[in-house]
Amino acid sequence: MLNNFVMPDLYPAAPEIFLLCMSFLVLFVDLIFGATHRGLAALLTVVTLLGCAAITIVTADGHTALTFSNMFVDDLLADFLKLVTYLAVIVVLVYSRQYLADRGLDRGEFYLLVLYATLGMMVMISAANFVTIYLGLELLSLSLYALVAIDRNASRATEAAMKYFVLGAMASGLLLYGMSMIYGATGSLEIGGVAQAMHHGQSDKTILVFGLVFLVAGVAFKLGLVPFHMWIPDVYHGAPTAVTLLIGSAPKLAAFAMTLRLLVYGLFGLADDWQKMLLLMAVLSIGLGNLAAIAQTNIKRMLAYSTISHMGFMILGLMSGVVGGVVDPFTAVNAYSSALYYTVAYVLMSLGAFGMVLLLSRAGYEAENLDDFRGLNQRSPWFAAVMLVIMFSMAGIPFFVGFFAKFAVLLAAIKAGYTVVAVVAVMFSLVGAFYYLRVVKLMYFDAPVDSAPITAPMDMRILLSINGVAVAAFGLFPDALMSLCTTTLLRSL
Amino acid sequence: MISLPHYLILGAILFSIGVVGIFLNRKNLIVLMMAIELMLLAVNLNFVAFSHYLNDLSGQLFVFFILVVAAAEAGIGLAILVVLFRNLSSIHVEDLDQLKG
Amino acid sequence: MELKTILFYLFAVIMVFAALRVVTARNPVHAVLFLVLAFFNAAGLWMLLQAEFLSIMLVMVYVGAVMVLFLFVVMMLDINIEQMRKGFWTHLPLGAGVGLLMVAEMAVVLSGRYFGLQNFPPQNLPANHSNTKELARVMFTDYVYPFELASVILLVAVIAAVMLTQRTRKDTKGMHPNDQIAVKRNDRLRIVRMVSEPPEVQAVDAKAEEKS
Amino acid sequence: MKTLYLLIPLAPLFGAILAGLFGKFIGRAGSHVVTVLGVAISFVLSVIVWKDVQAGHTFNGSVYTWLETGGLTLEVGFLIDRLTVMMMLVVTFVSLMVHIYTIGYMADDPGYQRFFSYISLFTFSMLMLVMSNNFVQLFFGWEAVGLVSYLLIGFWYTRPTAIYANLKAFLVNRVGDFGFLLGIGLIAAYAGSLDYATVFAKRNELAAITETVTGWPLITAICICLFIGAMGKSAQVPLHVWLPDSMEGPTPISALIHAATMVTAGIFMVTRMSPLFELSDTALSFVLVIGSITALFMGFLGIIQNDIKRVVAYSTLSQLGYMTVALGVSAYSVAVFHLMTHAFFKALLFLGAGSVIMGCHHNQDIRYMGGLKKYMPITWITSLLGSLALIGFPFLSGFYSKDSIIEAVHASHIAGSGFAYFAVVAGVFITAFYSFRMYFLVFHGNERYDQAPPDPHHAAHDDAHHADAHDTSHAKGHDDHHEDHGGKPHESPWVVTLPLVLLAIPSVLIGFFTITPMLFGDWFGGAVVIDAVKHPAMAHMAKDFHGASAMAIHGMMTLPFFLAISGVALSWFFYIKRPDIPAAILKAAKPIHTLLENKYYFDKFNEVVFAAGARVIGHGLWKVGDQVLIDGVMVNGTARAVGWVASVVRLFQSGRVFQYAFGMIFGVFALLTLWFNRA
Repeated sequence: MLNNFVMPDLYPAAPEIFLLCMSFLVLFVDLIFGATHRGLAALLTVVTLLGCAAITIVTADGHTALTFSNMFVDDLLADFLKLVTYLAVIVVLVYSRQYLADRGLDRGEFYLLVLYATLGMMVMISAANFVTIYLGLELLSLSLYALVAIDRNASRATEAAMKYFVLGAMASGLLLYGMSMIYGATGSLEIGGVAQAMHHGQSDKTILVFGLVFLVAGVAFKLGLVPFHMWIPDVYHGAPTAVTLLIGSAPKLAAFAMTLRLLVYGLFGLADDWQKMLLLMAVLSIGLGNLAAIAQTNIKRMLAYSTISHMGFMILGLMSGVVGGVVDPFTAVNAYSSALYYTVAYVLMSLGAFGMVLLLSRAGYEAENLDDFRGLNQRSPWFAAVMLVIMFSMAGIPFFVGFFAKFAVLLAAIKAGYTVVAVVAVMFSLVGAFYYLRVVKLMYFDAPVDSAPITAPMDMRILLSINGVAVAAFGLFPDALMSLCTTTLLRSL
Repeated sequence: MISLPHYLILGAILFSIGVVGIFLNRKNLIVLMMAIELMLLAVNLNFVAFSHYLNDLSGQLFVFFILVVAAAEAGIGLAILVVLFRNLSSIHVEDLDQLKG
Repeated sequence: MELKTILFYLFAVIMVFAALRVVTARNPVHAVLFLVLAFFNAAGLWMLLQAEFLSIMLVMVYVGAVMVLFLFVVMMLDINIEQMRKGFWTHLPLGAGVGLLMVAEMAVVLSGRYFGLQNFPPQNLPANHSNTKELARVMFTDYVYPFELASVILLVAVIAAVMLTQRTRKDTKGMHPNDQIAVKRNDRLRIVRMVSEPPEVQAVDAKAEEKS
Repeated sequence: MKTLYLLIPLAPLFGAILAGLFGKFIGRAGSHVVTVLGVAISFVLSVIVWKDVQAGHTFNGSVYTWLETGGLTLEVGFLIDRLTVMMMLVVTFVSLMVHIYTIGYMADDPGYQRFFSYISLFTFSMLMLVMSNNFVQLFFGWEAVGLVSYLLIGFWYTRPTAIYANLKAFLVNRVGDFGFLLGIGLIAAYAGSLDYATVFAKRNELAAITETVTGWPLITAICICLFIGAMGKSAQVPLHVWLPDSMEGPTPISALIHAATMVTAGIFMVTRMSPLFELSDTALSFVLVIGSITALFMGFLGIIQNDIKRVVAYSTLSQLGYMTVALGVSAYSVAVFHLMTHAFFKALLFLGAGSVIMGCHHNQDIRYMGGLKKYMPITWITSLLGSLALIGFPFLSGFYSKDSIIEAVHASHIAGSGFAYFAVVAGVFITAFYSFRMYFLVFHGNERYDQAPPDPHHAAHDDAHHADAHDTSHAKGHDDHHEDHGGKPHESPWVVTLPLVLLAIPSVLIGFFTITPMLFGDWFGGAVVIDAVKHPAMAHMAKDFHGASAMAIHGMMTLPFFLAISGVALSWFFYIKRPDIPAAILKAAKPIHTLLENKYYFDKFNEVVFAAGARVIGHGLWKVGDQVLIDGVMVNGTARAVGWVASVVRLFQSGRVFQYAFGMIFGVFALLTLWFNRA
């Protein structure tokens, strides 16, 4: 009976396999040399990610390959998102090395969990089946729960971990309930199968929409859209900054992929419904995120609320793909690529912003209040300029990458006929620009309260500088990234 | 004659009990985690029922993986709970209030 | 009424009751035990749905391992039961109201109006059909990728649980021979070169002391 | 030629980068040399381009493509026509003067290099704004000049009200930007392009569309949205409140940014958009009414200010109102003409005020000046010329532009033009009154500089005593000033007076020489579009125009001239004559007493009705309209409301897990209910 078993094609999944094998190496190396050679696990992790990047680039041929019985998809979108993910995680590791060492958290477990979280993201990005989406999501989430609590003696961190865990588990319950309904209605767990069943119109729309609501709720939790956003401020605030940096960056790419795979690839037939649901949540997110951020004094919390509003903006792109039930490939690709562009731009800015928080922190001191940025210009003009660029970009001031991201998304929304929504979004983002500019004001116009010299290691300084320059450079030359996003989606949809 | 809707409504009831348990429970984090287990059980019931009536095994396989993940999740959740108890000497839900605003 | 119908209602009623008790029980230990009861009944229902393997697994793995872990933690943590239920009844009406509303809304959708029953005839597999074998065949062929992922998830759970809860005891008197051998003179002894203090400094110090 | 165009904005940018990033290495002298050189290069090149454009070589093309997305192309491009080149000349010339002036004004400041870097950066942004051939670049320039302005207002921000004032300026400009962005968005959505030429080519199609959401004609919606942007940047009522506050910044930027260039960006933009505005009478009337309110009422506010810079600031507001009025009656070329003359004489007045402030050891209160004429001769004479130009004294530049505006309003029949005519004519009197009130108080009359102003007040108005606690060397530098505080006023160094003289020349002459080609010749060519049938004001004026000298001579017999003269006379009477006249009257012989008394009564009447009345109106407007209504309710009210909403939103983040869970469940069931009620 097993004679008809065909060995699955492992080639498209080579990066995942490589990462998993290397993770065992890291595990053993840490076990044996962990006590004596502390940096070894970190080094190996970075090497692993670089290796993955190399493999991804080598194996990327622009064709869509399905393997493992159609559970795993390797298309250009997956390759692109994975590459950005590796890059983001490497940046996270470099930024957080000193921070972790100062706090005694640079144990092998940190690097292992980061690797497994990365694997989870990769699985989500390449998922073509509800089962793999769920498993990838859980692999990522479980690693993150543990990472948030990695500083066992910090009560705020453990509280954040507990909240994250409870709400995350509940959200995956909602997601699963939705999946079960869709499975019941279409008889398939495969994303392609679901789309096909719906295309043939053999499933009842009511049940599908019923499942869709739960599915969207699960997705919205991962993205942090109102009213599923409550975990974000508390977790960003409570977690060690290095972990906040991780949570705030790369997983957004995976969440984007999950949203795209589930809703666009799978449930495109219900686009009219989920677009409206997302629309509602996007507007709420943009409004609440920007308003609540104004009242914050803790920069991690402020950035958390800004994340909520940024994800709302990103969703504006995703919900503009189908206009009035009519599918126009040009509009759709344009809308989804604007969302992709927004996500990548956001990850870039988020890395820089939390990187700055890490830069100013040192042993025994967390620079997480807005006041810690006072007078940064006098302490370090260069890094004040880097922060200025990032804040301006987040505020959507031309001509930084954040401006083009907002511009592309809003343009897509206007083209889809959501003019009023775009206007509301712009209005809130203008209000929101206030809290970004407040940071700039603190840095440039106020006297420093903390005059300790910045002691970050050179590799972090260089990378953070590159990060800041990239935010500005992608603003000056946005066409390259934009056309990359468009091409990626054109060849993957 | 028991049909699919019977199972689905039973699942819905179980799911609702789990959900209500999460926000009704303001004292004990362990009970909260058990409410999550109930939600997952409801989902599993749905999948098994669908799998049976659709005559399709993939639903049962999904349940298998959900059980594995739920076990792992329970492990990590209880570990976090233990760490939290060491820090706060309490597992009252209401004592988780350092992070707000 | 055939036996299967009776069994369904029996299991269903006990399960719902047990589930309700899970969220309302005063004592967390009771809550865990009621959850175990709910799982047993769920296993019974799955038997009715001819998912024998999952049914057994639910009892053996889930009840046998996971629930025991819950019990273990409940008993390990010293919890004041009296305080646990305080304020419960004040929130109950709201909770019950919302819960009933949810059930009603979901039941309306799921009540069969939309699932045409002709699409789902009751399935009766032959007596010699092996659910376990079928599952195994699919699991190790089509589902090999999720299977591997599941193993990674368990690994993560192990690493995370160990990382979070393992404590090195501070009062152990064990020694590491390797460290003892590897020790060098410089690790233990520091020679500080100092200029002997001239007498006038001492005099000044003495004066300062007198003043104070 | 294309390289030349590129070089014009890039030269100041280069200077800004050098001074900003390498200020420490190249030193103070190095910084001002590179930036002045950069701006000088761009001025010289602008002159060359001007010659070239005079010869008929205009240019419209893109230089670099930013991004192509969703069928829209964003690019950097230049549109060089006569309007552009005139703006380029004004911007680079005034900027050059300000750069030179700054060398003297900021001599002791620790942020010397930074300041030069900012003003050069500003020059770059402003040039990008005026040279743009598309809306995106226009918006870029728009935001960039706003940003630099923000940085420069905050250059010395150490005061307790800093956050509040910052928030105010910020929110007000957000409102304007919001309207502007909305207008651009509408254009992008309906015209499918952001290129001026393409949009203008489609203007008739656009005019036929009705906006779906509001039911307005699209073109009116677009124009009003764009004009709201102009209202923010050009400080029109009710978005004007940020401009007086911006006087907290150093004086050179008040001259450059808040008088001559940035605040006129709105005027420039509307002129550039004249093909669109011409299609909507509603929008033009809106422009007209807003402009006339600004012109009249901001003048009233100028009467009661005692801070020398604030007087000039309110006069700027009023003059911006005049320009807007000109736009409203489709006299775009007149508006731009006034923009140009105003740029020169207002920059002159501001720099003169700055010189006075320096001469008086950083005192800004005009009640404690007086008699400065003999101490600061150059400042005195140039300020007098500037003031005369401002009030529209015949033959001076302000006369031509202001009189043309009044004529244009008179000739217009658009809705609101009656009120506008009253406003601009009455404005002449008020302008004359407050300008010469300041002039007399500062340069004539008793010397009051030794009546040391009370300290707290002094600190609040002193724009150079920003001595930050954290910068000791700087604080020391200004301590010297404190010591010789009672000392006599002194004339400023040559780097300060030279720009005054250089600016005084165009303030006096430029109107006379350019009115004929600019208003009635073919100067603006195709840059300005007027629908001569619907809006015949310009044509009317051209008919009555018989040359610059004839206009000036004729001007001496018209109502505005007499109003201006009586304004000057009245202020002379109150602030120079009156302090000693009562005593003289009492001692005077009985026979002539009646006559004198009659005169006195006349003047008394004058005082009560005009001056006191005006002062009361001004004060009332300032207290009720400006401070309570606009500042208190609209601006601060909005700020408070935002703060309040933010704090309420925070309450939802209670920290309680069960409430979070409830929120999620609520979300799911809200969605479910919504969708099943729809289905």
